Amino acid sequence: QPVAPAAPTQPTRADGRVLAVPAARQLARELNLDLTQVRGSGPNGRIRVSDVLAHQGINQGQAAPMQTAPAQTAAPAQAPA
Amino acid sequence: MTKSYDYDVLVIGAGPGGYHAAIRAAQLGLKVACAEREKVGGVCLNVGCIPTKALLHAGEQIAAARHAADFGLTFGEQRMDIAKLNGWKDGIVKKLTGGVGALFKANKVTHLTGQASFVDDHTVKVGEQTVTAASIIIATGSEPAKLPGLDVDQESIVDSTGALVMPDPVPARMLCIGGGVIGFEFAHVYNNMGSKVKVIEFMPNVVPGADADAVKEFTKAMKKQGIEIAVQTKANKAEKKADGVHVELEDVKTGAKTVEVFDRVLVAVGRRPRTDGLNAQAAGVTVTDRGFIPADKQQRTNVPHIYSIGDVASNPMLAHKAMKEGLVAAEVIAGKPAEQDAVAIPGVVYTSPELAWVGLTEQEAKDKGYSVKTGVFPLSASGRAMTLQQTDGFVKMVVEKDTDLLLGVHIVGPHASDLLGEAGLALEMAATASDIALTIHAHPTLGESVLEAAEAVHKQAIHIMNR
Amino acid sequence: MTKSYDYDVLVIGAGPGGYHAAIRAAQLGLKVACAEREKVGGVCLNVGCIPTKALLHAGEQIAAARHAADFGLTFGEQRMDIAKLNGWKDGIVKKLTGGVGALFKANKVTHLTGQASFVDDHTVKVGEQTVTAASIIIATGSEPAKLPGLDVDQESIVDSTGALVMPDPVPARMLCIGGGVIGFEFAHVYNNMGSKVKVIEFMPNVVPGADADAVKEFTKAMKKQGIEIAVQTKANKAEKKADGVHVELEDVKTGAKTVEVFDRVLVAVGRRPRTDGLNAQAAGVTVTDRGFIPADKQQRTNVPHIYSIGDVASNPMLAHKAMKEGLVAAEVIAGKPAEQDAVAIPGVVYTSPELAWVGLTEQEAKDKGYSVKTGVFPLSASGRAMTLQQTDGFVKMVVEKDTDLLLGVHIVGPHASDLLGEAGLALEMAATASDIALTIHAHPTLGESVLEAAEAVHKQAIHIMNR
Ligand SMILES: Cc1cc2nc3c(=O)[nH]c(=O)nc-3n(C[C@H](O)[C@H](O)[C@H](O)COP(=O)(O)OP(=O)(O)OC[C@H]3O[C@@H](n4cnc5c(N)ncnc54)[C@H](O)[C@@H]3O)c2cc1C
Ligand SMILES: Cc1cc2nc3c(=O)[nH]c(=O)nc-3n(C[C@H](O)[C@H](O)[C@H](O)COP(=O)(O)OP(=O)(O)OC[C@H]3O[C@@H](n4cnc5c(N)ncnc54)[C@H](O)[C@@H]3O)c2cc1C
Repeated sequence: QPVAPAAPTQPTRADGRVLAVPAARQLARELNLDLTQVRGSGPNGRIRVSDVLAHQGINQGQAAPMQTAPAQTAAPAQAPA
Repeated sequence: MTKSYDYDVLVIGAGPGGYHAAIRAAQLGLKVACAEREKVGGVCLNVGCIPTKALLHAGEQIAAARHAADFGLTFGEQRMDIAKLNGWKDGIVKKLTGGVGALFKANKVTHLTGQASFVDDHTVKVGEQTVTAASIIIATGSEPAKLPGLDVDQESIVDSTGALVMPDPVPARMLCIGGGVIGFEFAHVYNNMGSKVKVIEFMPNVVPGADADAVKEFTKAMKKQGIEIAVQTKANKAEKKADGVHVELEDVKTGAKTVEVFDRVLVAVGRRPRTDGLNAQAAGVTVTDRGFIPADKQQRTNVPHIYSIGDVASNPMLAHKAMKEGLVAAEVIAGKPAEQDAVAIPGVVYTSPELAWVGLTEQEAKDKGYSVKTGVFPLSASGRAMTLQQTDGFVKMVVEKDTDLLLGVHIVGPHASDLLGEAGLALEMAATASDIALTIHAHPTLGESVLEAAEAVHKQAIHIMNR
Repeated sequence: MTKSYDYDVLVIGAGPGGYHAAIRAAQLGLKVACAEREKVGGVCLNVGCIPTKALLHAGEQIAAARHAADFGLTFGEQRMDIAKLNGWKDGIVKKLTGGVGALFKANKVTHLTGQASFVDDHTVKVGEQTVTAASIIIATGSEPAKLPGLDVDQESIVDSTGALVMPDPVPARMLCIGGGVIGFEFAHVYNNMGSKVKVIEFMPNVVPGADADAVKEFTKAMKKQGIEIAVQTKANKAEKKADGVHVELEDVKTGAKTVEVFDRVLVAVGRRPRTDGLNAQAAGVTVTDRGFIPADKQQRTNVPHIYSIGDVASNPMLAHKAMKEGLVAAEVIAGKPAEQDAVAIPGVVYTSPELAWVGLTEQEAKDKGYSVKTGVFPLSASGRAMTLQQTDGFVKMVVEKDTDLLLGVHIVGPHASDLLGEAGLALEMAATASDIALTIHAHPTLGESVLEAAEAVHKQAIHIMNR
């Protein structure tokens, strides 16, 4: 059962863990960014690369279409081969 | 659901698609019946996925015993009791199909025995009784395609079902017509059992759908084990004579014909959807020319309360696709927002090494317009593979250049199918190669080769030079 | 980097931590030297991860040959050539350490041979020469802890290094002191080679760090294979006599003492960080009472340009942790924003079945204040496990109740370490149980049991009843 995605909240958790994928954590370090300031768009406020870029106001057009690309890859699986 | 039907859901066919649908629908509180004319478990449990894997395992143990000499373990005379082998395999099948029967009971799914045939869009005749249902799921699966000129007698000329019964003695010369997944799995089994095996394939490449590099690596491994492979070759006809089956083979490019003699011939040239006796037209359900009953992302056919799942719905004809679609159909009927939205459906040839993949091949990715980078890590550089005595193969990763987004993973090697778990989840989670490269993988494992392939994408693999 | 040093980076120790650091630093364009007083590859390649896995594989093949009778494959007299076994194992080690040497050359890492000893915080004596470096990485690893009263002679009383040389004949009675990962891996090897094996553990539970349910399932499987396990038991002293080593065992609860006789005794009671002869104080580097050289998330010691990685830095003493930390240190030195930020470090006992886990145990999660739900899927319900003849074990998933967030995965079963790839990535990606449950897993694979455990968390597994 899909769990209803929690509203994007500050992903600060009791144990101090920030829910972010490894590449987003790496990017945040490169940008010298505190991940607790970033709104995560995933379940439980999980932060992805696109969220970090959005927080920085970086245009996601060419360089990092992290969210649109999966939709593109979804297409082939649907088409009967 | 409306009270006037016997059942909330009637599932037709108790293969992996059907039994998943039936059990999930029951879990969600619906009143469910499942009609099956043969045995619960369908092709998959009875004459497909499971018995082939049992025979493959047995064959691999024979090979393993031979390779044990490398580390000093040798055996005296080896004996294979073929009757026991077939019995062991059948025992596993019986245990699993019995398990499905028990799960039906425990979940209160009514099991109806007999041929199902539509009377109208809510009414189905099953054997002698007639039942009605608010929603109906068609899960009638598929059957082996036939090849003109080669009549299957399940003795010397067999389809996959006949090939599952290992003859005693094992055939000395075996021909597999069709170099797809099924053809190669049987080729591998018979080769390990001692047959001299030849695989022929009409197309220029074997295992259609898999990545070209992976197929090359796989083919190399199969040939190394003594399996002969001829592509762009077809079988025109067969004649049974005293010394064996005489098969006329034709080189598709030159048209040159030769006759070769085999003790057993397997016809494995694909499968076709199965709708015989279903009388789908009585329900107004569309059946395509090729026999498929197409469905949308919620598995609905053109008749909204009738669903189609698994092999009968579409390619690829794979059990895990059928299972997923079964769950989706059941959940949609129960009012849940389910959808068959898989990014990728994995494929596996369970030989040794295995060939396993999920997502786009390099060529598919390019064809779709992706700018692609790849990373390859050979198992010859894996410590774990060495300790397992299985260093043939590699992990290849296909990644979008600018975004680092993972597009596909292609593996030739031991336990490749187990490594697909990570690859499949990565694709579904829209992971990047960096996500995989930054994740600690236990040492020493085959999974480290997945990590290293991701590092290789960035020219940063540790155990190979990155060029 | 400043021109006045011989090297940008000097790595002390060429174990997995050290050689990863050296190669990554070189990949990033730095001038690197790596000092090693024994053999490149460290404990891991020479006397740790790799040779144990080689022996485990050999032992498992003996067991597999026995189980082949189930499907009709029997063998005449079986012979084990112990010299060949040891040679095969050594060959793999040589190939891998040779590989590391070749990678050093290809990456232009200078390999310095000899004991490294700090002169000051930028200067190190290596053997007879003295070198300077802008940054220094300490990767000196660990060594077996000693047990008073049991003097290791590497013949009848051995540590893990001695146990790696299989004696001929194989010892009839073997005692493993310490029921941790190393103790059980050797117990499993010797048991399969024909020894009667007993494992004793001081604590109430074996394999500390693993989930209690998983340990229970694992222990059951080990006992079933004939390994005797005694917890809350310690070895006080040993006396070598003509008929074997007489070991005084003490029941920790009652204080009752007994003497038992063994042909070989393995002392595997933990490992301690190794800093002998390093003269760390000359560089002003802090060494703790227990001998560790602690580091922060960037692997820096108290002296900012000196780094510490791997076993010498902290527990858990595992090769993949050392590797990760090596990469982090190298990248930090190269000015990259790397960090040891792993959510979880996997652990594996490479027996058959394997015990493998990543993330929090159920108890750890509760102790941390999580509200927890779990899902368990037994391999006895897995078709793939049946075809592999290995149905002992399960997959257990620990999940946060309200958020469905995955906290830990605990697996007992064949190829469990390969399944960790998915589990580890899931934890790093902050995946939920639903993410796993909604991902198609190939059929028939062991990975389906991971999927089913995730479904079981939601009481929706298909192949078991969900209570
Ligand atoms: C040799 C072999 C090996 C395979 N190995 C694998 C593998 O390793 N992995 C994998 O993913 N896939 C494998 N497959 C494919 C897999 O078996 C199928 O994809 C899968 O069984 C499809 O499931 P299904 O539920 O759609 O249909 P089926 O399994 O075909 O089940 C359909 C059921 O419906 C019943 N039925 C049909 N019509 C009616 C009717 N009118 N009334 C009542 N009952 C009816 C049939 O008797 C049958 O039991 C293999 C196939 C073969 C032949
Ligand atoms: C029997 C056994 C099995 C194991 N199995 C596994 C397993 O399956 N998986 C796993 O993850 N871990 C396993 N481990 C643990 C693993 O081996 C260690 O965690 C790993 O080797 C640590 O790597 P390292 O680089 O920190 O140090 P080490 O591998 O200990 O390497 C340190 C190197 O530094 C050198 N050195 C030390 N001091 C000096 C000096 N002053 N000057 C020059 N050189 C010096 C040493 O000679 C050594 O080569 C096992 C360990 C043992 C003993």
